[in-house]
Amino acid sequence: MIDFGFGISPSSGINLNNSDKDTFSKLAKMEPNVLKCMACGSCTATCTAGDFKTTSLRTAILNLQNGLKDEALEILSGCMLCGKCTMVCPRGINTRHLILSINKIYGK
Amino acid sequence: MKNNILVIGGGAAGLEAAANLERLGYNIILIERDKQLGGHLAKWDRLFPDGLPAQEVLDSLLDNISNVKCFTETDIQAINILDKSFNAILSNGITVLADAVLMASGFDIFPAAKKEEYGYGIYENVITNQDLEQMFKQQQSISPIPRAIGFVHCVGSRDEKAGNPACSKVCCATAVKQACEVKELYPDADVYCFYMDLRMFGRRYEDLYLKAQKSGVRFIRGRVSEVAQTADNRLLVKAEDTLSSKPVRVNLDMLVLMAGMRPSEAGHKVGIQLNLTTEDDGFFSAKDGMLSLQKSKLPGLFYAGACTGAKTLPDTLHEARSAAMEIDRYIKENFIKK
Amino acid sequence: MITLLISDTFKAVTPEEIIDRYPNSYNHFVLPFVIGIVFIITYLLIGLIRILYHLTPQDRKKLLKSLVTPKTAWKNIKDIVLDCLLHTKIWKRKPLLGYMHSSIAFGWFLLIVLGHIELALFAPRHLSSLSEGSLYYPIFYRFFIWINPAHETLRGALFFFLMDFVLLYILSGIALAMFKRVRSIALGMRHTTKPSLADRVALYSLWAIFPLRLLAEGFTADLSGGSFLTTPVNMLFKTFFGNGLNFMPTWWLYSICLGLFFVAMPFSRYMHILTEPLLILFRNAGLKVRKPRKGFAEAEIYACSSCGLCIDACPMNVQKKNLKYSSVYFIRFLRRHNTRKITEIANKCLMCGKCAAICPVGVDSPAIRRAHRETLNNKTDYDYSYLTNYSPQFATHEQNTPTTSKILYFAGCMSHLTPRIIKSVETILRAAKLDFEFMDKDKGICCGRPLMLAGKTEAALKTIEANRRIIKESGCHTLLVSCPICLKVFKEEYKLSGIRILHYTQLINELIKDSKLHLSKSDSTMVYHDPCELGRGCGIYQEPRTVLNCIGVLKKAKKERDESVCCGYSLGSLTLDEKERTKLAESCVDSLLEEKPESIITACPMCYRAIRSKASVAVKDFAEAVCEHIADK
Amino acid sequence: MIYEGKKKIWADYQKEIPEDHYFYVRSCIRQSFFPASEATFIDITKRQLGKDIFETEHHTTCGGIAYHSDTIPHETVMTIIARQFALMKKYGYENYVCSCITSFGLYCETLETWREFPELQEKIADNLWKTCQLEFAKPKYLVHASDLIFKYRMQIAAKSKYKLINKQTGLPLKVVEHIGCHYSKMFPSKGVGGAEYPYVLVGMIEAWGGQIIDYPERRHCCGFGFRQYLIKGNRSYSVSNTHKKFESMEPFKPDMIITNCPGCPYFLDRWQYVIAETQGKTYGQDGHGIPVFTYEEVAGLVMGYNPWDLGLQTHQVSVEPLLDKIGIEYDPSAKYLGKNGKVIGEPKKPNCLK
Repeated sequence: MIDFGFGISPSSGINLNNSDKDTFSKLAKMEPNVLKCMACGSCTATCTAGDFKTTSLRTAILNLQNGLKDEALEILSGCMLCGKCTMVCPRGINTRHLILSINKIYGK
Repeated sequence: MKNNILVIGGGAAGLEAAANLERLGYNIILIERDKQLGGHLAKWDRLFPDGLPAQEVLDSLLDNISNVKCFTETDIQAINILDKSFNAILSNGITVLADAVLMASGFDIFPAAKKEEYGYGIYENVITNQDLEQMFKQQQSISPIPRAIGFVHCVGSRDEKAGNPACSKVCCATAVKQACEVKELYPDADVYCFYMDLRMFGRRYEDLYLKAQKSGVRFIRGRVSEVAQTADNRLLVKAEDTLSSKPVRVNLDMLVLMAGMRPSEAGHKVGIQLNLTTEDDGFFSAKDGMLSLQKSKLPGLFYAGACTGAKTLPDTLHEARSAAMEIDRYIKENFIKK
Repeated sequence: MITLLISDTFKAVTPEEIIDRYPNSYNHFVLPFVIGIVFIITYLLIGLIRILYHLTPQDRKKLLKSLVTPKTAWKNIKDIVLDCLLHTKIWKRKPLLGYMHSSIAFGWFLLIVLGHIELALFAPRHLSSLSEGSLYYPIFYRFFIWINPAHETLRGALFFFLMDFVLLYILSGIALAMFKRVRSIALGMRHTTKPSLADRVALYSLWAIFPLRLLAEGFTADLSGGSFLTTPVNMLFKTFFGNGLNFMPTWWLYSICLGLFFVAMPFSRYMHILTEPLLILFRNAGLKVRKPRKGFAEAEIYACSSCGLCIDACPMNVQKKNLKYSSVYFIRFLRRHNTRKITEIANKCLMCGKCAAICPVGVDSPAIRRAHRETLNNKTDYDYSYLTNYSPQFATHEQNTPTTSKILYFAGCMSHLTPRIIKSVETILRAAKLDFEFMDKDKGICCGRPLMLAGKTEAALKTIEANRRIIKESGCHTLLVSCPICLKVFKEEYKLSGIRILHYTQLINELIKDSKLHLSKSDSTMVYHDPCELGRGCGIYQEPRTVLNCIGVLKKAKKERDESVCCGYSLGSLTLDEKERTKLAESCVDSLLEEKPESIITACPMCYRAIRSKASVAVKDFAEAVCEHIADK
Repeated sequence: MIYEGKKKIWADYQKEIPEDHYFYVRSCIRQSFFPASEATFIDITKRQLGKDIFETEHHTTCGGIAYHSDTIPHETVMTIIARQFALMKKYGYENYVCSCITSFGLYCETLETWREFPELQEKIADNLWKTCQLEFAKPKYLVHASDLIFKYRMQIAAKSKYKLINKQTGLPLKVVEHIGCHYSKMFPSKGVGGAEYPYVLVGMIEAWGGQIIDYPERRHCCGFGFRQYLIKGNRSYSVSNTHKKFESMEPFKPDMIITNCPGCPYFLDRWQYVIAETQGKTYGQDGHGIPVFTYEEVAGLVMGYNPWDLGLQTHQVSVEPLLDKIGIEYDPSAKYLGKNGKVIGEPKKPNCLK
């Protein structure tokens, strides 16, 4: 192999054909509320941990739908389960259980 | 003697207005360019948000026009104003002298092939919302059983380059309704809706959205940029997931384009003969946008339905009824009172 | 008085009075009882060792220390007598039910004690060794002896009377219990548990034991003495059966029932009779549940009497389908190791603590649930590295004061969603001319209680440590919190020695007492909602009421204080969905509006939001209500 | 694929291409990358088909590369272009044909700009006069050289010696067409067949017996992208982009690629080497790449030109397997012989790509 000083860079795109839908349906079975998210971002805006470290349940859900498991776990890793997002969620999503479920199903 | 009223267009607006005018005692001549009455309603299977069969609605509308003179497969060849009345020569040779004219020419569905990048007419499995309704209506199933189906919102709507910067109002709800129906038929299929904004503005529309979400329909905020065919004859669809700011691609077995509404070409031709003004979007301009929505600037010519812009079916029916009231008042003031 | 009598009779005993009917002190019928009692004693010993083994060494040390500390030792004795024998807790809530329990428990206890005293007085030889029948003699005393009619004494007759009297006492309780089975509603319980097979065996044998004892002793009353109960029975039998020795089958049955009861006991709810004292010892020693199934928890699990009081208490039972989430079932599934059910219930529970508050045995099942959640969630990943370097710049509210003011106000996450609470607290503090610093004005670290409730103890300790450092560095002497959720964890886990931790209800109460805050009273009526974490969680019931009495007319809720109904939005529940929570909020409001108050006052941001969304009357936060009544003097 | 649907679109994008009399301007980079292509164009059009194609040594670069690399101002570029057009006028032509797609795009853009902003056109005409004393002119017809070959495709087919058909199987060759981005993406109406399904190369392939394949990434840029390649730090973008295209066309098993842009054949060809040498992946048969041709080269091949006279030995991806497929006769030993018969030097064999 020759080093040209440049090469193929990985795509930042999301290929939904390869995204893991089975695990996501497992999550949806454990916490069906995950399907109700309409991406309003209230959870992210109110997040206590978000004042310190990028934390966004909305993005995490999106990442999981897009098959980006590691990104989802990372963006939830600072969560302190304070429950503010549950209070502000207009769709009444049980966000704390959703976060715990994500960690349980996708976590190590 | 009964006053003649000419209704141009036999869709939901024309039928409902004709029925009301008939009840008010007028002599109605209704012309329809198609073979059958009902306009787009006749081509639809079920209606949002509750899934009411379109045929039921159409049948009720048709039940009320027993004394209306309907000419189907008929165009207006020429129309002009004689004194206070309208003189129309129809393509079947008949001349109509009417004291008032109701434009209910409705809309045309955006020709989806114009969005070349979506490949309508190029790829077999790219269809439009209307095609899907036809499939539902004829209980045609998709074979082989699809693994993934996509819906593209705003095809020919909110698209300056496609000639329509406006929202077509009904496509979001239609797409979500159709997504639910498809998910019911093929529960194992992945269903995607590619939307820019979800405009679920009406009563129970949001419920429909929630129902779709709960059934597992995936909503991706981003307009589809292009469609291509893969080696195994599936569709490769590219869009941006704008919520995560990442390009997204997915292989689908069917793509449904939510073709929007544009002004009826046939209606437009009639409009030119009468010098009716249109707004930038090509739809007729009402006398004013608030208090005289049903009136045109031309005395005796009235509007109902989607000829003055995209409307839902209930809105169209409301307009038809109020147009009937306006026409009644106009006739009474100008022809009967003296 | 009794002791006097006993000592008096003791002196007068003569050997001639009591004659052994069986010189070898044995008859086969005692076997079932002996097997049963040996089984249960062995079982108890093994269980005890197991439980003690699973305690942490520190806990074992704590337990030992508490047993020899006079104060706790006395408390142990008091609690055991009051709770296990007299069942005072049940008495207080439902007197009839209390009578039933105490009659059986205390009655049986008396029967055993009196039996032993009688034996000690009249035939002490049989107490001395196992070969003399010390295991069964006190129980079957009336079978083995013959009273010399020539020497019948008043002393003997007194015991005959006492024993009959106690038996009657027990029989009345048994009769009530049978009645309860049929019509449990009559005793004020809407829901009762469904008994298992072991429960049934134990129950029916328990029911049979005392009537059989009456029959058996009735048969032998002419030989071994009897009183107002047994003697008439004896006479009745003689009329029917003649003078023959027909009594053997009843003594056999009596023994079999006793044996059955003891054998079924460990597998039935009646295990609580024996486990409760252990639980009392543990609790008084200050031990905590650390594992959901072992050690302390095991003692709690076996101490549960399956009485089902918690079913009615549980706020979730506003929906019938939620009955199955009650503590009693949770503990039953724990006993049966049904992991799926355990997890389901553990996650569902609101952790409002009402079941623990009203539990006659004092089983703290929320603690077990939390421990179970810990096994599920403690290991999940988190990254709190951002906490280590965070040091807030305190916004000092009084510009002229030095940087270390005396009160540190922690609003908590939830209070930030109800800015009216924060604003009101600040107004009150200013009105009372107190210096304070706002710990989490712009941003703050969660108190850790929500993590604790979710079972993420390890993570919780990280946030606790971070907040603790900030609090310590602030140099405050008082930590003021407006959220009861925070309060609970600050009090229990933070170890902030030297710093007073006050809820604003407490502080305001003090301010009024110290005349630092003056309030105007109106005649508007209000009801106070006890937030779970503030009331049952921290025992603060009176302070808010005292304050509210200063500003208006306080009405009563249908259920209040330690029976207050959770608002439904508790962070304790992990799986309750919005719809179910709404139902709970409605039932909470129903209870509050019992006496039609003009407004509802609560002192928790969560309760405030929940109740406000459902109440038809004005809902105010406690601080807000106080604020409206601040007077100049 | 519904062919009728495509025909409908093609019908919408018809472009008027005069039959004869053109002023021809060359491309800067093609002359070094594919030196024989432009010569072949001249040879086919002038000698074989007898058309009037005029060239002058006085024309320069159009300024496109500098423009797209953000190194010269727009007005300068437009003045350069005005000079080219003025030369056309000077030599008595009004049809302008250019060899380069970048130039074509830039000419289209400039003409549109002048149309939209006449005052700018005035200014450029003024600049032109001041700098070159030339009279400002605009071509009556602006076409790209591939438009012209498209126009002559049937005449070429009539004279063809070979067809784009696999000799062994008798099946048409599967051809990937790649259109330069600046051909019609900016102004779909200026390209034959529009931007979505350009017909210019498809028409040639159809006329010459091949079969076009549509693969998902057909719309993608070849990877050149000016700054993406010209700045070395950006080259990963360039090669990654090309990689994406090859990954996408691979399942269709194309026999060859035809292009109409200076950069595209170069990058589609050379990056196959880089991909092979960095990833160990090749896209043709048996470790070969997919051969990439300019439209002139393909026209030359079907007309029976000697492959080495067409300059195919300068390609990175070896063309021999394709020549064999079509049945074109060639002398392997003459591959690296120059016009004078002397050896021009043989390149080093790559490790991975055959």
